[in-house]
Amino acid sequence: MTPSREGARIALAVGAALALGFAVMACVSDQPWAAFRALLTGPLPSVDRAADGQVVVHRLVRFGAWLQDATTLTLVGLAIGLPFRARQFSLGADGQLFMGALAAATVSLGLGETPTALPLAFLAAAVAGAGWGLVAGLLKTRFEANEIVTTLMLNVVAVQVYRLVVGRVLNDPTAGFITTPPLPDAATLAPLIARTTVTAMVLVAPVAAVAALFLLRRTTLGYEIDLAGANPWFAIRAGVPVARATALAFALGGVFAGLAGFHVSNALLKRLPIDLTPGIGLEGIVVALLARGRVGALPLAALGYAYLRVGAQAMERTTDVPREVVLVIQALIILFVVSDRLAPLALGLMRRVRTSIGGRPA
Amino acid sequence: MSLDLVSAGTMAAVVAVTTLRAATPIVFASLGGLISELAGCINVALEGVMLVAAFAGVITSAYSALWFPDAPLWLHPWLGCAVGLLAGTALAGLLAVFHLELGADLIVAGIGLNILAQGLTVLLMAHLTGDKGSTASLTSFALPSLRWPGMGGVPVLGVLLNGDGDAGHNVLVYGALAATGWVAWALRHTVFGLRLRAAGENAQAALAAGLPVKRLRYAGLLLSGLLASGGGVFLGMGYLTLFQADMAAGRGYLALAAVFLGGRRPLGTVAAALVFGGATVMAARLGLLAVPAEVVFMIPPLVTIAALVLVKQHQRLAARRRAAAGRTALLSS
Amino acid sequence: ADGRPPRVAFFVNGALGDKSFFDSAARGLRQAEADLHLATRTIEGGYDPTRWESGLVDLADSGDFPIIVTGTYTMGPLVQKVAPDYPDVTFILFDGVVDYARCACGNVYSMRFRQNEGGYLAGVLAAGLVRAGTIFGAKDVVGLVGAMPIPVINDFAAGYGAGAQDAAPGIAVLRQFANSFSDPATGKEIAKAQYGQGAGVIFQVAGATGQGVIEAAEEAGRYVIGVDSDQAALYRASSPRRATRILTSVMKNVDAAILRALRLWQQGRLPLGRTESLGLKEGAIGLADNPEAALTVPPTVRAAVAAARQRIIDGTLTVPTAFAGGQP
Amino acid sequence: MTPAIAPPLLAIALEDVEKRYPNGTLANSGVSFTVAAGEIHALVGENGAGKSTVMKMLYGLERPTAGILRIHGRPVDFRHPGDAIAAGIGLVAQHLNLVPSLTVAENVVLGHEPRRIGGRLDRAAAAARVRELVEQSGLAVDPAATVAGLPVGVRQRVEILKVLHRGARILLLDEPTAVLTPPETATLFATLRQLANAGRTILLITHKLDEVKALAGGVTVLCRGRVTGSARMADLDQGTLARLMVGRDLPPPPPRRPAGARPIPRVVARDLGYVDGEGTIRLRDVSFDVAPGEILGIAGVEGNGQDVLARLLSGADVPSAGEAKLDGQVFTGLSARAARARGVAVVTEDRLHDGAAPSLSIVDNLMATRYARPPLSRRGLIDRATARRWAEEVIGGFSVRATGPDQPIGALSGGNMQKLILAREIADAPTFLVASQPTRGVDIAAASALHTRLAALRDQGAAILLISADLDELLALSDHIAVLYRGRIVARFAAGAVDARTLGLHMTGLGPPVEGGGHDAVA
Ligand SMILES: Nc1ncnc2c1ncn2[C@@H]1O[C@H](COP(=O)(O)OP(=O)(O)OP(=O)(O)O)[C@@H](O)[C@H]1O
Ligand SMILES: Nc1ncnc2c1ncn2[C@@H]1O[C@H](COP(=O)(O)OP(=O)(O)OP(=O)(O)O)[C@@H](O)[C@H]1O
Ligand SMILES: [Mg+2]
Ligand SMILES: [Mg+2]
Repeated sequence: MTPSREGARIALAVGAALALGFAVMACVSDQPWAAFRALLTGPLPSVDRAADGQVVVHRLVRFGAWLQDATTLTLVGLAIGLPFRARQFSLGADGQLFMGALAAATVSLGLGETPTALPLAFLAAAVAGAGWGLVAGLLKTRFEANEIVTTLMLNVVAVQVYRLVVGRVLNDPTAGFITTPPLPDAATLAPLIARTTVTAMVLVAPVAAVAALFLLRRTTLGYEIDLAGANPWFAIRAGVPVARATALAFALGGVFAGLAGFHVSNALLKRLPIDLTPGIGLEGIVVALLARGRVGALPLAALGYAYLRVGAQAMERTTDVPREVVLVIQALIILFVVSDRLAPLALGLMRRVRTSIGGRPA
Repeated sequence: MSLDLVSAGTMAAVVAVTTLRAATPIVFASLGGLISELAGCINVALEGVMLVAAFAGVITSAYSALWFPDAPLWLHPWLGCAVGLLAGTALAGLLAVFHLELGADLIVAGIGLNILAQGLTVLLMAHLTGDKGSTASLTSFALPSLRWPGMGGVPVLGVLLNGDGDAGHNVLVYGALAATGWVAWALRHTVFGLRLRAAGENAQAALAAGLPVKRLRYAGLLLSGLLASGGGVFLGMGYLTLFQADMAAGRGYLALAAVFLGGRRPLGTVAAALVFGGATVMAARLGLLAVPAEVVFMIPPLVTIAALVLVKQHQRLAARRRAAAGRTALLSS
Repeated sequence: ADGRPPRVAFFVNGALGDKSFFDSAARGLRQAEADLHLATRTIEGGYDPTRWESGLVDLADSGDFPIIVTGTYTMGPLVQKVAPDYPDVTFILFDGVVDYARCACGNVYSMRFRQNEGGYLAGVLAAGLVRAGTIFGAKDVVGLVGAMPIPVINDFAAGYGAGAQDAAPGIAVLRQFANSFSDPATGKEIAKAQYGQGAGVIFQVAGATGQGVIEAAEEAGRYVIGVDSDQAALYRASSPRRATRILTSVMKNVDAAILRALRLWQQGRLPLGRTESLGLKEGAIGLADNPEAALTVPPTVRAAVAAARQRIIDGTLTVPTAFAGGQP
Repeated sequence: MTPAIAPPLLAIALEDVEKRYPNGTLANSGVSFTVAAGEIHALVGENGAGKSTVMKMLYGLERPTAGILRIHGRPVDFRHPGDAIAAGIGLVAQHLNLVPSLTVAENVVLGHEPRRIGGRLDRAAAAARVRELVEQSGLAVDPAATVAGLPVGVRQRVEILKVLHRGARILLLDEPTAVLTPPETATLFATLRQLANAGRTILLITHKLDEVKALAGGVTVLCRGRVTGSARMADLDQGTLARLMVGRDLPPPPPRRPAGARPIPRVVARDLGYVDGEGTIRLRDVSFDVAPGEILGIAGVEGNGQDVLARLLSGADVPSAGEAKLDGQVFTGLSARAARARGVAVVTEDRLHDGAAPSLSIVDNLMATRYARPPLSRRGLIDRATARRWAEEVIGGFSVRATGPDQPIGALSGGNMQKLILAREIADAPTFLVASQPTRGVDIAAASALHTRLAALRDQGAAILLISADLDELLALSDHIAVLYRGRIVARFAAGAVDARTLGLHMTGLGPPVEGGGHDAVA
């Protein structure tokens, strides 16, 4: 499908989902229009003119939340998208993210206020995510263990390891809740925009996507991954190291999930609580599939999806629409956007209706 | 000595029945997962199906008592059960429509429906009860338990037959056993099972044989919804007697793992589901010892991974042994 | 000033429906709406901690809410970070603290609860009842099911253990965590195991998980003590039989405390820039009265509970706490 | 114009049928032809001419976008193969359509199962039914065998039994002999004639002209989606038919290498043996030499070890016994990558399974064996521009019909895909090429082009092992032919010293013992 047709299809699907969502809102809300507006414009800051004529920008934080969310989603989307190129359905971004965050926090706390803390924490997160991804990759290539199962299970293990370490090793007893001590300033990223959580990581996400794209299109490893995914039997006969490429696809995906962990620990939270970002890996799958496995489209899909997520939160905060409606609308959007045949079906139906109306003999 | 034996036996029986109870929802859901998987449609929405079924069951049983105060008491839970099964199946039907009619990716659609179920149940609960957490403020009903009379004093058997509280097992525990038997039998011995497997394994071939592949996949997904709903209804009307937001708590995903861990075969799947059930029980019991809970919760996933590896390793060794024997024959001839 | 009631935002770092802590706070806000003519809005921030900071900033930044209520120790550092940027907004932080020495938090009022005192009374009640020997099949054991080993819950537990030992020296106190605030099935399984080991009474400090404990008590014919709000009241209408199994609930009157704080704020008397510690003495902690279960508890035990309560209020008894550095 | 009502004697009639696939491909356009009841009718034409599309429409797998299909005179609109089956039509598709994990009996009855009460499958009745069909048709199969373990030839029989089980009056056969050996083909033809005599109608697609000649009563030629001729066989000679199909005369087959002093063998295989994971001996005591500039042909019924031999010689499997040397160096037991580095190349027998990645572009498919070295890559970085340029050259040089180097290779017709695969394998001027079924299912024009390429490679001094089920191909190209039967070489012949009939006998284990079955005697 051409990009413009694909764009039109997605627009139609999102429109349909929003229409249905509006119907739901109208049922539960006294102010459906306000809610709808909040949903659509929520992530944008509001610009007011104060009494003295000065321009005041309010709610920049939402704009920040959008970028922040898109950053995380791009990274976890890449973590799903890379193994996907090797036709591996990894659900492991969650576990890799937890491991990345844990490694970043551990290194940061271990090194303290030194200038090397930041790069080393970044590196540690990438390595930890890659390592955790590699485990699933090796289980697949060495033992043919179904990757859906192993990644789900490794997620559980990772979460428990994380809780064990945060709760019993890194725990800050003075905090009043289970958490690590705050990470040293030298290891954390300062916001680029005041009063938001937008940090330099917002630049890392597109760079990561470009890097992934470069890897796939321009390197022999990327070619091997593609070939292993397209037809492993053929790839083996052609002399491509399929097992290595497949395992590395998991590991490389893990790098990005690990960086998402770094984003969470060293840019957003700056300390690690015992409960962390549940289910973000599943959102990564959604983003990866919205991008149809095309790495280049991933940041766009992430931006679009994050926009709706943040808009939904804005709606929840500013109107009487409850959190659950937000979930429902989010679900509808996912369902409609992945329904390939919805748009053609709807268009066909419309055409048939039109011809049956217009085609009737006068 | 003999007393020790009895108490050890009782202990084992208690562990067995608690495992069975904890595993029942997973068994139901994994059987559902198996059927749709064999029909060629992985059902990621098991989690949402359980949630919706539990919710519809609990709410219906409670409202049934309000609306039909004169009806006999035993009716309410069964009405709830029926509506719960229906609602869960309907959600699976929605998945089928999105995938088979609208061409949605199964896995993403499944995830989407899980989110939808999560949101809708709480939304409706808040609407009906004014409470977003659970339906504790409603009088909902449990499905009855079956108790074998006259087993009160019998040491080990009494526990096995009537449970650790001597109240009998919930009908749905028996239901899970029956469903296991039925699924294993139907897949292997019925025409429907044959067609379902054919459609799942090679849709092209099934289509060419004149089978209605799409309809078979509908059947697989709907049946999977029905079975998983059994698990959901048990959660809300057997295991507990209330609906609680997000009460499936990942059991649907565990069930999916059980399907693969069990090698996509009925008995293997159920065995895997029992392992998962046993692990939660073990976590609850081991928690009293000094073992950190986190370590205990790592056991089921690690066991799963180890099992996958060991099964493969075993197959490989067997093949190597056969090949070695064949090689001896080759070289000696 | 424009005649409209001041708007209060309540930011929940999670979701409502826990049947205890957040629900109680939400009740307090509803009460405030009625009693103090405030307009309140509750915002559920969900379970993703990366969104809480931006959620809080968004509320403060919107300029719509002169006052923001939020709770838990987890939110403390976030309030500490955000509050100095918005000096015109008042923050009420319950069950959590900010470090006033380290931040310019003159617009933050925080309150913490001495839940260990309530736990102590629960321990005295549970152990006393078990020692009284009236519970069929119970051994010399009491239990506690917690959601997670976090300091607040450990604080309940510390008081509970001490109370049980003081009331019945040598009694076994089982203690276990479900690792979740929202998994009643696991709660029930753990409670069944504890009742199976002879526990006569279990104190559940587990949020929604605790509902499983209450079901287990009903099935086992034993007793349970609820937490945070009067949980017998919850079941009184829907399942009276279950309500009789709930001896009492350790009340953490977050609702009343918030209502009080908002009233003080309206009157301009809210002690901003400091932390208040609230316990039995202030009426922020207490035991709920459950008439259904009252008959179960022998007068001697009731007397012991009353005596312990008095000694704590008088200050003659200091209850151990799980908080490092002790409860203020 | 076609008459409004076709004469009732016609079993199949197509009237101005058009099929445009959703992607815009016009596969059939204005196709009209008829098949009389009881006739065996051949449908021929080059790859991609639209033959399979006709079959698919007749079987309800695709729907025509215009025109009328008539079955026994009545217009039909099949929406689903079930409709076609109900109308008495059966299809043996080009790519076999069986469920691997089921037994032969289960596959045969699938869709029309004998039942017992309670919806139970009556396995005994199914097996009995299969035995009955086997007896009627002479197509031997074991009803209890699992399909996954069966050789392709046997699977083909299962497909035909499937159709017979439904009692089809009209049989559609899409290249049924592509995977069969001469004896199997003979059996099949006998069965088909018998069926036709019993009044069933058979529509057959094939690329082999002698088959058309031997079997068909009428023939229809398709070219680029249109009917270019339709005739009674009696009115045609083979040359006319070939011209009709190809549109031009074919070049003569490449000349064989002139016999002369035999150089030192390039490839020396000794006592190769292989045991699979089930412990079954699949190959034993296979020895042969291939000299540079020589083609050794391997004949054999599918499943007698040819596939194993090809895998051992291309680094896909490790021999359990014996070894093979290339220019004096052992190369068996190496990985596929290492074997390729030594100059070994391979055309695998199933191009869609392990010969290409159908979803990837032509460039990506061509690169697969050379991507890791200059000029296609340097230090891990791929030079896409060079790769593209090379792909364009190949497309031109091999006259591949494709829209461009970025077209997915799976969208090409089989012959064009096969040209690209051969182009890839000979790009590095291999010293040893293992070519398995290089022209299976390929139309005669393309096959002839492929043969020319193979001969050219041979003339450059490469050693070639040619494994083929097409005996004419073997006889035309090989310098020597060895026959594999049950994993052993049972006979060896010099080119010109043997005919297809003798080969066929040896392939089925019926040949007389041949002198010099030993190691070195290759001729
Ligand atoms: N499903 C499809 N979608 C789009 N195009 C198709 C499809 N199937 C076939 N085609 C195209 O239709 C044309 C005719 O294909 P068809 O399979 O009928 O050829 P054929 O005569 O059977 O060729 P062969 O001899 O290779 O089997 C080809 O150009 C092919 O690429
Ligand atoms: N969905 C499709 N889109 C585009 N082309 C298709 C599609 N399906 C099949 N084709 C192409 O149609 C052509 C004819 O297909 P067919 O299945 O008859 O096999 P083939 O591989 O061409 O056969 P042969 O073995 O005779 O060369 C092939 O080139 C095939 O790749
Ligand atoms: Mg064809
Ligand atoms: Mg073909």
